[in-house]
Amino acid sequence: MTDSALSPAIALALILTAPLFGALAAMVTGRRGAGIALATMTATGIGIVTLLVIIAGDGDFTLAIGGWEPPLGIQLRADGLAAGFITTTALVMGAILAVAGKPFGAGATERRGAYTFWPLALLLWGALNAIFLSGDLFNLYVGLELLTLVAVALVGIEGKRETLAAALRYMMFALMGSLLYLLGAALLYAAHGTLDIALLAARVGNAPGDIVAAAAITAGLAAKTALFPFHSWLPPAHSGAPAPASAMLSGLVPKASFYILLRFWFEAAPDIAGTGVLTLLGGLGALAMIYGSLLALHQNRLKLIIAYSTVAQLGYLFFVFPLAGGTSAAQPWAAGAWSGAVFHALSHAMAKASMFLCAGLIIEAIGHDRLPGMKGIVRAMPMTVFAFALAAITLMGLPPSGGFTAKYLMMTASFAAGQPFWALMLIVAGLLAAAYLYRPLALAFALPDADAPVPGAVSRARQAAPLVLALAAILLGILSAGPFAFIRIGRPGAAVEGLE
Amino acid sequence: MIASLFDLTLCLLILAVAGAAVFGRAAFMAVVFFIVYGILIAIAWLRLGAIDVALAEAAIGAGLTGVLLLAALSRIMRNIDAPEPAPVLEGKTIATGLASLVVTALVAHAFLTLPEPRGLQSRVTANLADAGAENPVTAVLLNFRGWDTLLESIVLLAALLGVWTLARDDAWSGRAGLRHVTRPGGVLAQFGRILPPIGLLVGIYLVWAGSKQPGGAFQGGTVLAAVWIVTIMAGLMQAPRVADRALRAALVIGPVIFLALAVAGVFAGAFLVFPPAHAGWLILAVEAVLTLSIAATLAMLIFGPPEGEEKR
Amino acid sequence: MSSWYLLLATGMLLTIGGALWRVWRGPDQADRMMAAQLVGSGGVATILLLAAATQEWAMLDVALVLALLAALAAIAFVKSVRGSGRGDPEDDAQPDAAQADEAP
Amino acid sequence: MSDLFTIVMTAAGLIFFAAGTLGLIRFPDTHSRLHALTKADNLGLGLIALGLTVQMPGLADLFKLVLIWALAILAAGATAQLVARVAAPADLGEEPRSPTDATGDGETRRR
Amino acid sequence: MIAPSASLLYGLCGAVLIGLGLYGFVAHRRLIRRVLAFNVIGSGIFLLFGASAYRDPAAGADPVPQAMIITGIVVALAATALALALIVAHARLAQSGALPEDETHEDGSEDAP
Repeated sequence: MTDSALSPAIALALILTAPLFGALAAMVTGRRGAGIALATMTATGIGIVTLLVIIAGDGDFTLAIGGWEPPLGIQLRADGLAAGFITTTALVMGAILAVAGKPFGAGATERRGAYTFWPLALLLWGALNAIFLSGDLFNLYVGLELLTLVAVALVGIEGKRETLAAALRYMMFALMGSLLYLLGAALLYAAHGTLDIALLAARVGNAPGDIVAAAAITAGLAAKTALFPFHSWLPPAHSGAPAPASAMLSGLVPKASFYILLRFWFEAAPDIAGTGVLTLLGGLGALAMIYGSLLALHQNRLKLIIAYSTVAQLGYLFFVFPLAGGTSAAQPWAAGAWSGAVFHALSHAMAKASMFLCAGLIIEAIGHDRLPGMKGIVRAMPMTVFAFALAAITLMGLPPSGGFTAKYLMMTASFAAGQPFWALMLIVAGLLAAAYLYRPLALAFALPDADAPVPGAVSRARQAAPLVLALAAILLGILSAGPFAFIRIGRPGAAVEGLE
Repeated sequence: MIASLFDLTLCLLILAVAGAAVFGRAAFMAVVFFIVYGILIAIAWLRLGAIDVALAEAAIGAGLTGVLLLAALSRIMRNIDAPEPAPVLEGKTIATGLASLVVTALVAHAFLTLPEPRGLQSRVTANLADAGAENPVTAVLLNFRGWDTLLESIVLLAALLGVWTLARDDAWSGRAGLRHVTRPGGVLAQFGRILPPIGLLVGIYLVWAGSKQPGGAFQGGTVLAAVWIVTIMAGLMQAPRVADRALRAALVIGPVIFLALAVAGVFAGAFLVFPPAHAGWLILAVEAVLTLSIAATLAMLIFGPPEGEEKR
Repeated sequence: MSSWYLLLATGMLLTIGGALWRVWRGPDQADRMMAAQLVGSGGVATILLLAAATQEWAMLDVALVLALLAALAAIAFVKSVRGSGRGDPEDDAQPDAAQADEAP
Repeated sequence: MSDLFTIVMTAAGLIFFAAGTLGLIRFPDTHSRLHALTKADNLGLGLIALGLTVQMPGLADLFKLVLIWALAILAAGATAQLVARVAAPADLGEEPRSPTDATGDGETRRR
Repeated sequence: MIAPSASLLYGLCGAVLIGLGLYGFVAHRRLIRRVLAFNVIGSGIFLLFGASAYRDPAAGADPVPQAMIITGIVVALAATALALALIVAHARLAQSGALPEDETHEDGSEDAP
C-alpha cells in the first residue's frame, strides 16, 4: 500500500473526491442514499488510513494540485493537524450516517427530505475535507462557501416556519462572514501576490492593508464560528434541524472556520498578532462561555441545552489565541495551549455529535425532547443514556476524557504563561457544564412516573452509533499520548519544542 | 484626460445607483436599480482590462441576479398584504452609518497604502504554453486553479439542493417552478421562438472562443441558461420534473467528469493535472460538459422548487 | 479618434444618468422598468464606443451578452407584475392566479 | 473619409439617445414616454453601430455588430409591447389590477 | 490611452460601495433588501480586488484575481439564489418578509399575522 510516490496523492484524491462523488451519485439516483453513503465511507476510510500511515511514518507533506506550485497554483497540506480533523470528521460522519438511515431511508417513492439529505450530508463532508487539506486562502473561501450553503440547507430541511427563520438568520450571519473573509483575502493578494498560507507567512507584515485584512478575516470567521457576539443564530439553527443534521452542524461545521482561524493566526500571519487583539478574542470566548452556559441552564428542551452548550464550548476554543499566539508563540507553554485547543475541538466534535444523536433517538422514542418527558428513559434505552453520560463527561472535562486532556493542557499553559484568568474560566466552564448537563442526566436516571407513556423501541444497532462516538471521545483522553504527538507533526518548529 | 473624465463619470453613476438601491424606499425600485447597477459594473470591468469578468458580470449581475430578485419579490409580496415598512431599523441608523464610514475609510486606507504590485502576470504567461488555453483567465480557471473551479461548480449544485429542500412535501417530484402560459402567436411567444436560436449560438460561441479570447464555461453557461428560461417563460416548453433522470444527469455531468479527470490525473503525475500534450482538448471537453451542467443548474435555480401546480 | 469615442461614451453615460432619474421618480413600475431598458441599450452603445476607443474588439462579446440578457429582465418583470407570476400580459382573457390553480 | 462617416453617425446616435432620454424625463404619461423611448434608442444604437461598421477589423466582428443591433431592436420592440400592456390595464377596459401592489411598492398610482 | 488613475478611481469606488452595502445590510429589516445589499458589498470587494490587479496597466490586468472574481461572482449568485428561495418559503409560512425579531412597523406595531 505504500508505493512511496503514488500513495500520498491517491490518499488525498480519495479523501477529497470520494464524498463529492458520493454526493453527486446520491443526487442522481434518488433513493439509494444510504448505500452510497456506505460506499463513500469505505473509500474515504481507505484514503484516511493510508494518509495516517504515511504521516505517522514519513511526516507531513504538501502536494501541488495539477503540478502547479504556489503562488501560481494551489497547494494541499497534509500534516498532523489536518489528518486529525479529517479522521475525527470521518468518525463523526460515519456515526451520523449510520443513524440517519432510518429517518431518511428510502420509501416506496422518492420523498423530499430523504432525497436531499444524503447529497447534502456528503457534500458537507466533502467541503470539510477540502477545507482541512487546503493551503490556499481563496480555495478555503470556496470550500467555506460550499460548507455554509449546505449547512444552511440542512438547518431548513424540516421546512417549518421556525426552522426556516433559523436558517435565514444563520444565512445572514454567514453571508456577512463570507464577505469579510473575502475582503481580507482580496487585500492580502493585492499586497503580496499570493494566497498560499506558507508563502504569506514570509510576506505578511504590519502594513495597514495586512492589519485590515487580518481583522476582516478574523471577524468573518468568528461570525461563522458563532463567537460572542455573533452567536445568536446558533441555538435555534442547531436545535431546529433533524438530529443527524444537528450533529453535523454542531459537532463539525463550526470547527472548519475555527480551523481556518488556527491556520491563519499561527501559520499565515503569526507576526501581525498583537496582544490586544488576541486577548480580545480570548475575552469574547470567555463571554461566550459564560453566556452560553447560563442560557443552557435555563432551557427546558434537550436539544436547546445541547445547542447552547455549543456556544459555550466553542467559546473556550478561543482561549488558544491569548495563550499560544503572538508573543506567546515562542514561549514553552505555547505548544501545550495549542495542542489543548486542538484536543478540545476534536473531542467536542465527537461528544457533541454523540449528544445530538442521543437526543434524536430519545425524540424517536418519546416523540419530543421536553425535559420532563425524559424521566426514567434509562429503563427503555440504557445504551443511549450511557452514551449521553459519557459525552457529558467529555464536555465537563472530567478525567479520563479527551475533554480533560484538553483542559489540562490549556490550564497548564495558562499558569505557565502567568495568565491564570483563563484557567479560572476553564474551571468555571467545567462547573457550569456539569450544572446544565446534570438536569437531563438526573431526569434520565430517575424512576419513571407510573402513568408515563411507554417509549417506542429504538434498535440497538442505532443506539450503538452515538455510544461509539462518546467512547472515542473518552479514548482520546485515555490514549492521549499518540494523538498528542500525531497532531503536532508538521507544526512550525518554534512552538513544538516548547514542552520537550 | 477624457479617459479620466469617463472613469469619474462612471464611478459617480455607480455610486449613485448603489445608493439608490440601498436607500430607495420601495423594494421594487431598489431591484430595478440593482439591475442597472450590474450593467454599469460590467462597463467598469472593461475599464479595468478584465473583459472576462465583464462578461460574467453582464450575464450574471445584470441578468440572472436581477431575474432572481424580481421573481422573489413578486412571490414574497403575493404572501404579504402588509404595507412596506420603513426600510431601516429605528435607532440603528446613525451608529450603522458611522460604522460603515469607518469601514470605508479603513478599506480605502488599506487600498491606498498597498505596496508595489507583485501580480502573477509573468508567471501565468510563462506557463501558458503548457496550460492548454491561450486566454490567461481560462488557463487560471480551468488549469492553474482548477480545484477552485471544480468546487465552485459543486457550490452551485449545493445551492440547488438547498432550494429543492424548500419544496412542499406534497409537491415533490413535480415540475420545477411555475407553469407558464402565453397567448399563442402573441409577442411573448414569438419572442420565445426567435431568441433561443441566437442565444444558443452565442452561448456555444462564448465557450468555444473562451480558450483563446474572453469567454468560457460560466459565461456561456449563463447565456444558455437564459435561453432556457426565456423559452419556458414564453410557455413554449415546460420546466422538467425535479425527479427527471435526464435532468439530474445533466446537472452533475460536468462536475463528475471534472472530478474523474482530477483522480485520473494522479496516475499521470498529479491530482487534477492536464498533461500539456493533451491539455488543449481536455480543457475544451471539460468546459463543454461544465457548460451544460452550469446552464442546467442556473436555470433550475431560477425556476425554484416545484410548486405542485399541475396536480390541481 | 480614440478621444472622440471616449467623449461620446461619456455623453452616453450622461444620458444614462437622465434615464436613472426616471427610474427614481417612477411613478409607475412600468416607467422604472422602461427606463432600465434604456440604460441597457445605452450600456450596449457605451461598450461599442469603448471597444472602438481601445480597439479591443473582444468587448463586443460583452455588448452581445448584455443585449441578449437585457430582454430576460424585462420578461421577468412583465411576468412578475401579473398576480400569478406566470401569465402573459397580452392575454387579457387569461385567468389570474386564483382561477388558474383550479383549471384542469 | 471613413473616420468622418463614423464621427457623424456616432454623434447622430448620441443625439438620438439624448432626445430619447429627454422624452423619458419630460413626457407626461407612461405611454408617450414608452413610444418616444423605443424609437429613440433603437435609432440611436443603430446609428452608432452603423458608424462603427466601417471601423471593424474583420467580417466576424462586423457580423457581431449587426447581431448586437438586431438583438437590441428585437428585445426593445418585444419588451416595449409587453411593458405597455402592463402599464395600461385601465385603457383596456379592465379593472385596475394594481400591478404596483403586486410587487409591493406600496405606492399609489399617479397617472 | 488609459489614464493611470483608473485603478485608483475604481478601487476607491469599491471601498465606498462596501460601506454603502454594509449600511444597507445592517439597517434593513426586509430580508430581500439585505440580500441586495449583500450583492452590493460583494461587487464592491470585487471592484477593489480588480482595481488592485490593474495598478500597473503596462503589465496588463493580473489574470489570477480575474479568475478569482469570476469564481466569486458565481458563488455569490449561488448564495443569493438560496437566500432568496429561503426568504420566499419563509414569507409563505410566516406572512412576513423579515425575521421575527425585526418584525415591527413604523408605528412600532407588530406585523399582521
